[in-house]
Formats: sequence, C-alpha cells, structure tokens
Amino acid sequence: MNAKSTVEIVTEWDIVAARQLGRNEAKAIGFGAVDQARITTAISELARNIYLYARSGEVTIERISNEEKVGLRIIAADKGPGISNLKKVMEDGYSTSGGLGAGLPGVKRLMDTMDIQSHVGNGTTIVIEKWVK
Amino acid sequence: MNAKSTVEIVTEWDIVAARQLGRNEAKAIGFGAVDQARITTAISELARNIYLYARSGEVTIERISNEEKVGLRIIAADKGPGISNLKKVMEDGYSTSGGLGAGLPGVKRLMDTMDIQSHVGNGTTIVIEKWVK
Amino acid sequence: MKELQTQYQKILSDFLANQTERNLYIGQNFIRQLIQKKVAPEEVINIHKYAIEQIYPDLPEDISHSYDFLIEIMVHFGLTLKEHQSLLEQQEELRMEMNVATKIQNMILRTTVPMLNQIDIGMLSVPIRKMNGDYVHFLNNNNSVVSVAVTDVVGKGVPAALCMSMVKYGLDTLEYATKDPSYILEVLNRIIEKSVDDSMFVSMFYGTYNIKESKFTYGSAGHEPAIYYNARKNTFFDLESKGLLLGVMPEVTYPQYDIHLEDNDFIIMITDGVTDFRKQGELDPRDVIKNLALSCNHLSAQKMCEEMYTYLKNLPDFELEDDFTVVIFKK
Amino acid sequence: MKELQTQYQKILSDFLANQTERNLYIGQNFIRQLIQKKVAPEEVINIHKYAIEQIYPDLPEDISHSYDFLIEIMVHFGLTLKEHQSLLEQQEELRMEMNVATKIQNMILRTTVPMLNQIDIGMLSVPIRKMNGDYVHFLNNNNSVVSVAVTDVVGKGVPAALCMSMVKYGLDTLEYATKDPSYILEVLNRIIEKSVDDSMFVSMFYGTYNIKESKFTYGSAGHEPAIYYNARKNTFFDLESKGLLLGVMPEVTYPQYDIHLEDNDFIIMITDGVTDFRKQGELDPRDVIKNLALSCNHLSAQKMCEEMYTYLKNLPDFELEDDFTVVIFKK
Ligand SMILES: [Mn+2]
Ligand SMILES: [Mn+2]
Ligand SMILES: [Mn+2]
Ligand SMILES: [Mn+2]
Repeated sequence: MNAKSTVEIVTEWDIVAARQLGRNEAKAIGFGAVDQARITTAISELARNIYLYARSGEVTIERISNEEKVGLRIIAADKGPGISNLKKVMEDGYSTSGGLGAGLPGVKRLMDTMDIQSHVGNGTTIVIEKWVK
Repeated sequence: MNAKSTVEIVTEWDIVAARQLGRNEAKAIGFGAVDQARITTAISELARNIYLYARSGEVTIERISNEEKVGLRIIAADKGPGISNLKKVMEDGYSTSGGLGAGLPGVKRLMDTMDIQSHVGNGTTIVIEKWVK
Repeated sequence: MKELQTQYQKILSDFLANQTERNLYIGQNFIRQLIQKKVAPEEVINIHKYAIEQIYPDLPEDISHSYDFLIEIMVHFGLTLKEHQSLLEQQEELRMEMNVATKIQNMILRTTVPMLNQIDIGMLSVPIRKMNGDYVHFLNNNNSVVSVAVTDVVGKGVPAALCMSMVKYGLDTLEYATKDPSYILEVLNRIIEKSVDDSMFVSMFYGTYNIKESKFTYGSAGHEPAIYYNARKNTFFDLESKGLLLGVMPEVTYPQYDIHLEDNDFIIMITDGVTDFRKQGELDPRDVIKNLALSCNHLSAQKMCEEMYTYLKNLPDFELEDDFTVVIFKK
Repeated sequence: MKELQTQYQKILSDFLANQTERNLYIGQNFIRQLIQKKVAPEEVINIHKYAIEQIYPDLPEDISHSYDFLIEIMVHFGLTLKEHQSLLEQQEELRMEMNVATKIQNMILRTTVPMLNQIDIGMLSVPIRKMNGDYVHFLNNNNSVVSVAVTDVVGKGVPAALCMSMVKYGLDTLEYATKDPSYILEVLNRIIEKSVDDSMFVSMFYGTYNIKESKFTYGSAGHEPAIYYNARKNTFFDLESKGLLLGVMPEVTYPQYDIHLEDNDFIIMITDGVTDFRKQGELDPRDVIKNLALSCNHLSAQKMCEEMYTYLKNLPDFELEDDFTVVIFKK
C-alpha cells in the first residue's frame, strides 16, 4: 500500500509545503531526527531549483518498501529548461555550489540514491531515495 | 606589566595544563567564549606536536598590548628534530592534516599571526598571537 | 555580529513558539547566508547559546555550560571547514592553469586535414577531459602521398598530454623520411621507449596512401583495428596488425600491409574510446559502427565522422569515458 | 553509533560534573576521531541532544526542541564538509597526476652538461613548483663549439612547462643550423610567436663558445643580463643586449656581441629567480652575486653554482618565489 502525495511548486511557500510533507512521511516511516533533517533539506533543494529555474513543477513523495526495509522516494519533476551539461552540474566545486556544498552533488550525498533524467528544452526529472537503516 | 607563564611539556597531561593556562589568560584579558576555545585549541595543537615529535619543550603564554588593544602571545619552543620542509608543512591537504584541517595551517587560521623558526637538528619555535577585537 | 545575533534570536524564538516547517526553512536560509559569510560552526553554537539564554532567562546553569562543551568540540569542525575554503581557492587556481595549459596543448597538437580531390578525408577527435589523450597527425607531401597517424596514449590528463608532445615531436622529425609504416613505427617505438616514463605507452595506427597507385599501406602498434569497406564486394574487413604498443621494448618490428582502394571504398580509423560501449542486442560495438557507416555512406567523410559521433553519443548505454577519435578516408 | 553515543554521554557528563580542562581535552580528542570516521556535525548535535536528555530527564521540552532547530541548520555545514572530503580526494588524484607529469616533463627537458677540457661548465636549476619554468639547453657539436640557451618562460606551472616543450623542439630543430645567437633568437621568436598562446612569452640568453678562438658570442631576448668577470682587470661586466622577449612580435632582430675569454675569466648566466631578493644593505642583488662568485672562484664551475644556491637560499630575506637557474662557464 504505497502512499503517494504530490505538491505543486509555484510559489516559494510551496517549498515549505513540500518540506512539511517530506518530514511527516519521514517521521511516520521511522527515520530518526538527523535523517528527517537530511531528507527535508534534500526536498528543499530540489523544490528550490524548480522554483528558481523552471516555471513550475511538482514534488511527489512516495513510501517504498522491499523485503527487508522501508524507505522514501521523492520525485522532483519540471518542464523547465533542462540541464545541458549533466557532468558539469554533478562536479563539486565553487562554480556549482558557491562553496556551500549544496546543489545536486549535495542532494546526492544526503540521500542513498539519485537518478536524473534531463533534456534541454524538455524539462528535468530527479528521483531520490533513502532507506531506513 | 606583561604577565608571562611557562608550562613544560613532557607528559600528555602537560598539554592539558598548557590549555588551562591559556584559557584562564584568554578569559582574564576579555576574549569571548569562541575565541577562548580557539586559542585553547591552538595551544593544544602546538603542545601536542611537542609531546609527539620533540622529546620535550615548553609553552609560554604572555599578555601583550599596544595603544589600541590587548592580546595573547603564545610561544611553543622545543629542541626536537626541526622542520625540514616548511613550505610543505604549511600546505593544506590530506597529507598534512588527515582531512582534519588541523596541523600548522589550522593553528594559523585559529590565530591572527603565526611565525615559525625551525632548523633541522636544532628545534622549532612557533610564536602565535591573537588580539581582542 | 550583533546584527546576526539579533536575527538568529528572532528566528529561533519564532521556531520555539510556533514550531512550523516555515520556521525551519527560514532558519536554513539564514544559515546559508552565514556560511557564505564564512561564519564558523562554533560561532553559530555560541550565537545559539546566547539566544537561548536570552529567551529562557531561567535556564539551568548546567545547560548553559553544556553549550560551552559543544563550542569546544565544534572548533575542530570549523578547522576542517576553513581548510575547505582554502582548497576551493586552490582548485579554482588550478582550474585556470589547466585552461591555459589546454590552449597551449591544442596549439602544439594542431593538425590540418588535407583537402584533396582524389580522396575525401574527414576527422573528429573529442577529448574526455580538458586535454586530449588522442592525437591525429596528417602528412601531405607534395600531394602524391598522404599519411595519417592515429595515436592514443594509455592514460589521461596532463601526463598523457605531455607524452603526446613527444609523439608529435617524433613524427615531425620523421617528416622527410620514407613513409613505410613499418619504419615509422619502429623509430617511434625506440624514441618513446627511451624517452618516456616506464609506465607510459602509446598505441598507434599508421597509414599511408599513395594517390597515384590508390594504394593504402598500414601498420599498427597495439591499436584498435581499423575498418575497411570494399564497395564492390559490399563487405567489411578488419585491418589488424600484430604489433606491440609503442614504448614497451626497444627492438620491435612492425609488419605492414597494402590495400588497393577503389571508388566508394572507405577506411575508418578509430581509437578505443569509440568502441567503448555495450553490445546493442546481438551486435557488438564494431558491428554497430560498420552498420552506422554504411547508413551514412552517402555523406562526405567529414559528415560521416560527425554523424557517428552524434549517434553514438546519444546511445542510452554509451557513457563516453575515453577520448573519442575517428578518421575516415573515402575514395 | 550506539557505541559513540555511550562514549559521548560519558565524556559530556564528566564535563558537566567536573568542568575541568581535562574533560574538554578528552572531548576534543573524541571529536577528532568522529571527524575521521566522517561523522557529520548534525549527527554530533543529535548525539549531544540525546545525551543531554539522558543526563537531565527533567529537561524542559522547549530546550529539547531547540536542539532540533540546531540539527536542521547544521545539515548545511555538514554538506559543505562532505564536499570537502570529495575535494580532498580530487586533490590527491591531481597530485599524483602532476607527479607523473613532472617525471615526463623532466625527461623531455633532460640536458647533459658538456664535459670539456678547455672550459669548465656548471649548471643548477631548481624549480619553484613541481614543473620547471626555466630550461637550459646545451649543444656540443664535435667539441669545437659549445652553445647554451638559458630560457625562462613567463609564467609557472603546467602552461609554462608546455611552452617550454615548444622551445626545446625549436632548439632541437636548429641543432644543425649555424650557431649565431642572432639567427637562433630570430628563428625561435618566429616559431613561438606563431605557435603559442598570445599570453605566453619566453626570455632567453643564448651564448655560443668557440673553443679554438676562446670567443664567446651572445645575444639576449628580454633576459636577465649575464655577468662576465675579467680576471686580468679584476672587473665585472654586465652582458646586456637589446632584444624583445620571444613571442611578442613576428619580425624582430637580435644583436649579438663577442667576448674573448682568457684564463680564470668566467661568465654567469642566470634567470630572474636568482636576483629576486631585496638589497642587502648597500648592495643590490647583482652585486651580491658578483661578490659571492668571487668568493668561491677557486671552486669548480659546478661547485660555484651549488655554493651560490645554498648561500642565497639561506639569506633571511630570500623567499624563493621563482625558478632558480644558474649556468657558469669558466676558463
Ligand atoms: Mn588514451
Ligand atoms: Mn583510448
Ligand atoms: Mn619563469
Ligand atoms: Mn623567472
């Protein structure tokens, strides 16, 4: 029974709504305080990107499970400009994060897995997952 | 009237004594909590180096002042092996700090100024200063 | 600092009063600013401690002291972060240095594709990093003989680029020598074996085309075999040659072979970066390339090169991990 | 993690109970271990929060929540630290790459100092970074003429090293040409102006010594003037020459001059890294070097070079900031 909820990202406060949803789900599944904070931060980064760079998009939060464990899958999808140089965007460095360590490499480190599908002019879909250990 | 006290570094607990002295002096002069912690950490690093690499040495803590402000000067002196490649030791990187950011570059960043005199076979003298802002 | 203190205290007390997600979001945004202003984590704990003491004047003294402990241990995190800033600056400097180095390297390895009537030549070489570890060297002497050396240094980055300079240097010195692939490979092998680091090796495919006789003579040193398409028989042939990588042992001989080219024949010379993808169903990479070449055979040699690159780059499996070089000779 | 939690709680409660410096020292040591285990700052706050809750079961709920706020904002510090670890690894890789590159570069630029009876030659070149931006090239043709080119690329690091490779190729190609400094500098200038990045320039001092006639002919392109000591007059002369840096403009002429060398005369050729220190009292750097050379004139040319380096390196003011090269011809 996979619970799944979507938040549309249009205004900056939709970012907060997506965070809230993520934190509630994370707490409900059994993530500890630190992981709740990390998942929420990851959602915040992805939603912020949608808000800043794509005209609109949505964040979907889905409970996932396999035989051994449970977890959360977050899908951030938009019809924005798309990422032209994926390799460059995933590189660490001043240019991508302003020394903050944030950006997509940062999101990848907060979660267990990250998958990016993006084409110029066709939008971006990012799927991140984290499992309760 | 420059107060000046010296702690001889022979055992690991002498490091603690040097820290204590440094913290007291820092507090007395008017350094805030964060700077007290930084000065103490710097003293700790220097004293640790003496304890680990030189047979013995001493840490001297001295109050300093000019027309505008007051501060602390710490002198860590030993008759150990000396530093052969000063440039390399002051470089950042995995080899010097094990990713901890500590080591001499770290000490330099905790304080306002640092001066090193060292010759192979003749020991090392490091002088660090910090002023109350 | 006082300003930051006041702001933080407001954000924190809002959070403690309402505990909404919005407060946390505002808090994180505030911290981002602090980090960019290079405020250290131990300073943040201190600001937090002071704010808590203001918000709860009856705070037990022990709790106050516990923050002092936290400040002390955060100093080490702060040190690591300061080292981080320093490394970022170093990284920027190095990045700029490598940019200039790449420009120079590109100039040193610049090569012009010969434009001839009797044979259509195309070339495309795309490096995987800034500096290209593949190198194509054309030689066109008085329009009677056109030669090409397709070289791949084993390794990437700066060392490979320097090694390549040595290869170009060797090829330049051999400019007026006889064009036999056997001889060229033998001499280059000796130069590289002697001059370069023991761990650097070079693969090379060397071909020389005699225009009057339409004869293509080739030899190879541990290089990805070239592909020859015979139009009349509508068949592909692999142009292999037994020959050791250049630079391994001092005395090595390299066999050479001839092909007679007829109209509509073509030869594809590549480096191993081109075949570096998984089987597409039943076809292994070289078959894919052969089919691909046939399908755009109506185009010029240069356009064929570009088509192949675009097609392969967009294959779902194809993660370009090596320098990509393709040279086509088309009669 | 449970293990870390228990240890931390013990250390923290010891501190709260006794509040000694020893507790803080133990705490900092513990944190160093955590950092090396790659524990993030937000995890440390969480551990601290849990420990505080255990030590003070009556902790007001608000204080508990205030730690949640702290955890949330520490996540960003944690992100920066993780990026740090990744950068450290990149830095390590790059460091190893540069080591290999340096080895190759050193092989490419390897030069042998000619050993002759009629003239004693010494050389010392110490790079300021891994890759040397100065280059000395000797040419000894059939022992009748000995030439030396002392080159300094404007710039450091990888780009300078690549540019130097170009210079070496140029010099090698001119190996069998006439040895006139004017001609050599003219040709090299054209090669470099054409081939290399607009922002890279090279200074060079080129000297050629005719053994039979004991005649030293020299020319210079924007290079630090050489020093000539005439034994009979016991006087020093500066060997200057008006000539533009190599690579600035395509058509440049370079004048050349002759000196007749007699027994015990010597010539010191240097790059600007050697004179890069402050005046010592009344003496400016070139005077210091002249005196220094005189004082060790009894040594061999090679030993003189080494003495000069050791002496200058230990000057209190001398912060070696550039590649250091000295070549000495001694009759
Ligand atoms: Mn390669
Ligand atoms: Mn390859
Ligand atoms: Mn230079
Ligand atoms: Mn210089």
